[in-house]
Amino acid sequence: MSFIDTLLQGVLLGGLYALFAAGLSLVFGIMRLVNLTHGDLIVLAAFLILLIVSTFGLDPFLAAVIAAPLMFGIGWLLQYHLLNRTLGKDILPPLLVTFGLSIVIQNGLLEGFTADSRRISAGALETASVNFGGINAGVMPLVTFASAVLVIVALNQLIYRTALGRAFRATSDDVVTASLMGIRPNSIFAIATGLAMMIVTVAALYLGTRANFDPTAGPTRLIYAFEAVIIGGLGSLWGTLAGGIILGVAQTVGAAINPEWQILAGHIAFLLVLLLRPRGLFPRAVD
Amino acid sequence: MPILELTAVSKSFGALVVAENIGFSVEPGEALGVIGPNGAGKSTLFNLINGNLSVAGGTIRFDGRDVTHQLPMQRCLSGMGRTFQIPQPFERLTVYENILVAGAFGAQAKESEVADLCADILVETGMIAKANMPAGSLTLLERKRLELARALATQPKLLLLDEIAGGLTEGECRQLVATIKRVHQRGIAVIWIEHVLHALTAVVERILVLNFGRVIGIGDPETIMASSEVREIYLGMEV
Amino acid sequence: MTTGFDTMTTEIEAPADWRVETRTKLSGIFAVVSLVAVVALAAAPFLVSRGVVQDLFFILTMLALAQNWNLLAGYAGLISVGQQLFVGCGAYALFGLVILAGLDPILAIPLAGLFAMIVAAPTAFFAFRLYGPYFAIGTWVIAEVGRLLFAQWKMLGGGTGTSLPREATKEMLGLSLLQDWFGMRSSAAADALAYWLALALAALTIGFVYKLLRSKQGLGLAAVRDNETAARALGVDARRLKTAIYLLTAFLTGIVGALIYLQKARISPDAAFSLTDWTAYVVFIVVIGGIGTIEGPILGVIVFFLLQNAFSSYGSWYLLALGALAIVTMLFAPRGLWGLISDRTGWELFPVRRLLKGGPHRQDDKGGPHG
Amino acid sequence: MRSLIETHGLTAFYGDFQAVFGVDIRLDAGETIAVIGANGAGKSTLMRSISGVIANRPEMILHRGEPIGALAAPDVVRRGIALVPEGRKLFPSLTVEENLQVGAYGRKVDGPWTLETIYGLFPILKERRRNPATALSGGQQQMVAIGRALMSNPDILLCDELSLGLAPVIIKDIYAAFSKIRATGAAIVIVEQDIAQALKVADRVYCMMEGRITLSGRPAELDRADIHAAYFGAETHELH
Repeated sequence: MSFIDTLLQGVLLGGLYALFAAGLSLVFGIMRLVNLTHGDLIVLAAFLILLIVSTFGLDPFLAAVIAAPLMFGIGWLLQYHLLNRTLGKDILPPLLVTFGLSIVIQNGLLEGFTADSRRISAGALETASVNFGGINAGVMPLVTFASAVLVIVALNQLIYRTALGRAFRATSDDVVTASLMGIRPNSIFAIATGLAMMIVTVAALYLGTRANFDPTAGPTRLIYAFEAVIIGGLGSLWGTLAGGIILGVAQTVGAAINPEWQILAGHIAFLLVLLLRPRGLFPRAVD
Repeated sequence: MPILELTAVSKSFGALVVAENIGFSVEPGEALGVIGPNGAGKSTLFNLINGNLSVAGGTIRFDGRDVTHQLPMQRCLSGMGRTFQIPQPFERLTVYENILVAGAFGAQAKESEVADLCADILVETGMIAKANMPAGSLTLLERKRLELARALATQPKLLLLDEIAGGLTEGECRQLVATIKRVHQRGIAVIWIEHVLHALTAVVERILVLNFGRVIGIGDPETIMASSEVREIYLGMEV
Repeated sequence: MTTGFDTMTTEIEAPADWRVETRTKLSGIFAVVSLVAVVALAAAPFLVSRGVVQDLFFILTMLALAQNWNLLAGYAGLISVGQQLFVGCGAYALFGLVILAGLDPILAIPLAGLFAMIVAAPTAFFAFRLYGPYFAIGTWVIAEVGRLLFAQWKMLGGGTGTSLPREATKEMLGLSLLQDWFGMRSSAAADALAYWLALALAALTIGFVYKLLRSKQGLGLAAVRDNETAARALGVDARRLKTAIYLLTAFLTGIVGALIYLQKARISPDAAFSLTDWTAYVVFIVVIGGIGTIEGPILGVIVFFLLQNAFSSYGSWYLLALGALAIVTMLFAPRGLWGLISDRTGWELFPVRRLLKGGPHRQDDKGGPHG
Repeated sequence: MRSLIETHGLTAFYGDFQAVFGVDIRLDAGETIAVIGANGAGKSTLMRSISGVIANRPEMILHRGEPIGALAAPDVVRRGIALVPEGRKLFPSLTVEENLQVGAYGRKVDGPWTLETIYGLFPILKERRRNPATALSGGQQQMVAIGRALMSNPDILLCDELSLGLAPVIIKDIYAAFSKIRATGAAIVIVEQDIAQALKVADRVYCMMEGRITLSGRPAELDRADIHAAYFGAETHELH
């Protein structure tokens, strides 16, 4: 029974990792940009939620609803005014600019919030759990996983069912031809990053309520997000969920064997996938 | 034994067939012209021959060996030189250094051993005045000459030329033709894709006509050019 | 040749006396200046305080790291953000060899580099499966794996780390000679020795990178950087070149790591595998100074040191400003400070361009007897 | 009467490389003009300049008398100028229908062209509307590319190398659709290597060589030999 329990915990943890990864996956899919700031932006969003909760005494879920449009704005501005200037054939500028930005955000947060570990209180929900035939599952992990599924369903609807989604895919295929359709690629990219930041807000809500975080917690979240994306295969959001689950299960199984091996086990799962299926488990058919 | 032999070579991109059952051979020292309308698969043919694209079916033999699954680098080292239709210079290197790369790596020699040869090639291709300019500053026509010079510096047995005469003035075209003739007369086999027919026919012994990825004719230039089918598909008008 | 075109043929005149030159007058002067500078720097332990020597040690080790990363990212196009793996591996190998095998630290340094290179081989196998930006994060993940694995090595202190035994550094090869010859106290002698090693390492790294760039392999590397497809079609083995550069920079980075931690004498996985210290700073140094040039990292490390001295008391504000400076540089002067300088002045202190001189067509060229 | 499009001394560069040297062309309302010339003559560059893919000086291109040379492609589309690009350039991630829909993204105006009327023009596309665009044959892909450009209901349709890589019988089909497009009143610029086809459909023809206009006029006024000379340069006699 304990093995199934471990497995379940791992799958649910995978929901959190999929939330970390979905925004990264979206942004890469549309503009081939790997944003090294992604993890730090998750932490930034967590601090934003924390600030709203502590200032207005709001419920964290409500605070996230307020934070999401703010994060959209931050993402839009960041992409439109800074990151769009780095896009091009050369991969060096976007990498180095986002790398620099990552340091800027981390240290900005350190100045604003000190190096102390924080946590967003979710009240009774934190300890609530439900029992499925002898296996306990925390309500928060379940809600997290459900949110991940919901986010991915919503993103897929957006991408495959709306005019904006068509514009996303067209721009991703061919920027020049897209502009011949009247699509403004710079706006499309800014909207995409804004959307990714809304997903980041959801991820931050669960990061902040389920565990401690501090200004330097970002890079590790980026790595988890990256591993989930690569394990799942580039360009597939459901693959990203699968990648998150595999990472989560590997980590909980590793931790069950030896608590110090949790993170290592996740990395090793990632390297194994890279060794056996370099294009990930569910790569998109073309490219 | 032919220097190059293609047997039933095929390739497609999705539903688009770019090479269908292509078979022909080139003898050592022969010059073969390749013509066909835009999109007929001519550059694709070169990419298959030199290994930039892998074939979906068929075999390619070069200089007595099966090179079907070899990398472009290996094919270059065994004596296949090519130019790109869209020139691909090393933009931050000088013109001379561009040639040196080809001379030192393509012909597997020390830099000092090929230094003079590379300088001579610059003279032969009329690029000597630009020797120390960064290749990124060249005009399109100069870039095309650089392509030829680089391919020559690999000291090939077979030279693949992809549309290097387009846009030349009459005088430049004559110089180019003379250069290619000299190369050819040294015993180097040449396959030349070209739209400028009078330049092509001044050099090649046979012409291959390609359309929709298929060989629709191969033979001596007069016969080929006299064929009404060729004239119709190639020029789209009865000349 | 009997057709009508022949009359138009360009005559090939017998090309007499082609010369290929890379050196310029300026680079000749600079070579002398830098030789003098190295000698002057070598005399530093006799002329300046221990604090200054330690500062210089820091500058030189950062310079060596920066030259390595520059070779990797600026010339081989391998943008790694996982170089802390090799610093950490080199450092841990040194501690392991000294503490567990009782080896002399000085002898352990090259072995530490070797160890880093051995680690790099399987790393390359994984990381090279990732393209472009993913390569960057892939190297980072592997560096994390390294940190976590070394944290499991209980004999070297696990997660909390360990110190070099005092005796080991006190009896280091050459130390007693320094004490005898120059009458140095043992701690000052140890500092001086580490400093000289750092100086030699930085100078050799620069010399080596320069020699590599001027060699045939360097030419191939530049070709791959400019256009990989064309380079492959012309017979350049791009993959082998990149792998070789990756292994080589791992070796040198491992040696620098060993040297840094010989000086620090205390190690922990978090410090030895620090992304900020061993990769972020190094990236900023190279970007601010000018990526893809040898001059850039030299200039960058000086700027970096001055900024750190002036502003490091501001803590995270300083790092924030450094990150912002790197962003601004990348956006508005992507070739860095040295790019701005060489654009204005045309200076090249480490010229690698092969200039063709001489020959019948170039007689009237200016340039005088030295071409 | 003011022309729909006029270029004045149009020059275009790719980096340092100049592809078009001082080209003057004119397109009047309801007219179809053809630009012919060999590979590398600068025809596609001309199309890319007008459609805003390549930036030029504003006054080099006038649309209804207003300078548009410096406008970006999305703004040019909004003015009712649509391009069918060389090589079709369909979006592989989109289905046939989505490719058509995305054509109206930047300019949603009422006009003769809707999904339904485009399916009326090319019935085969309706059958294949759910297929990925790349699963179609070359000719069908060209139909999608034309339909996609029409979805913005342009006053001016620019068509770059419609017959590229297509079999003659399919080229005939594609051009058959042209009379219907012209009947809606749109002015059309076609770029062609297929001279015969161009002469057949165009009201006026411009011939380009090496980035310059070498010949222009009404098809009936042009002599075959002149076209040939303008197209290939001199020395074509070796062909005969």
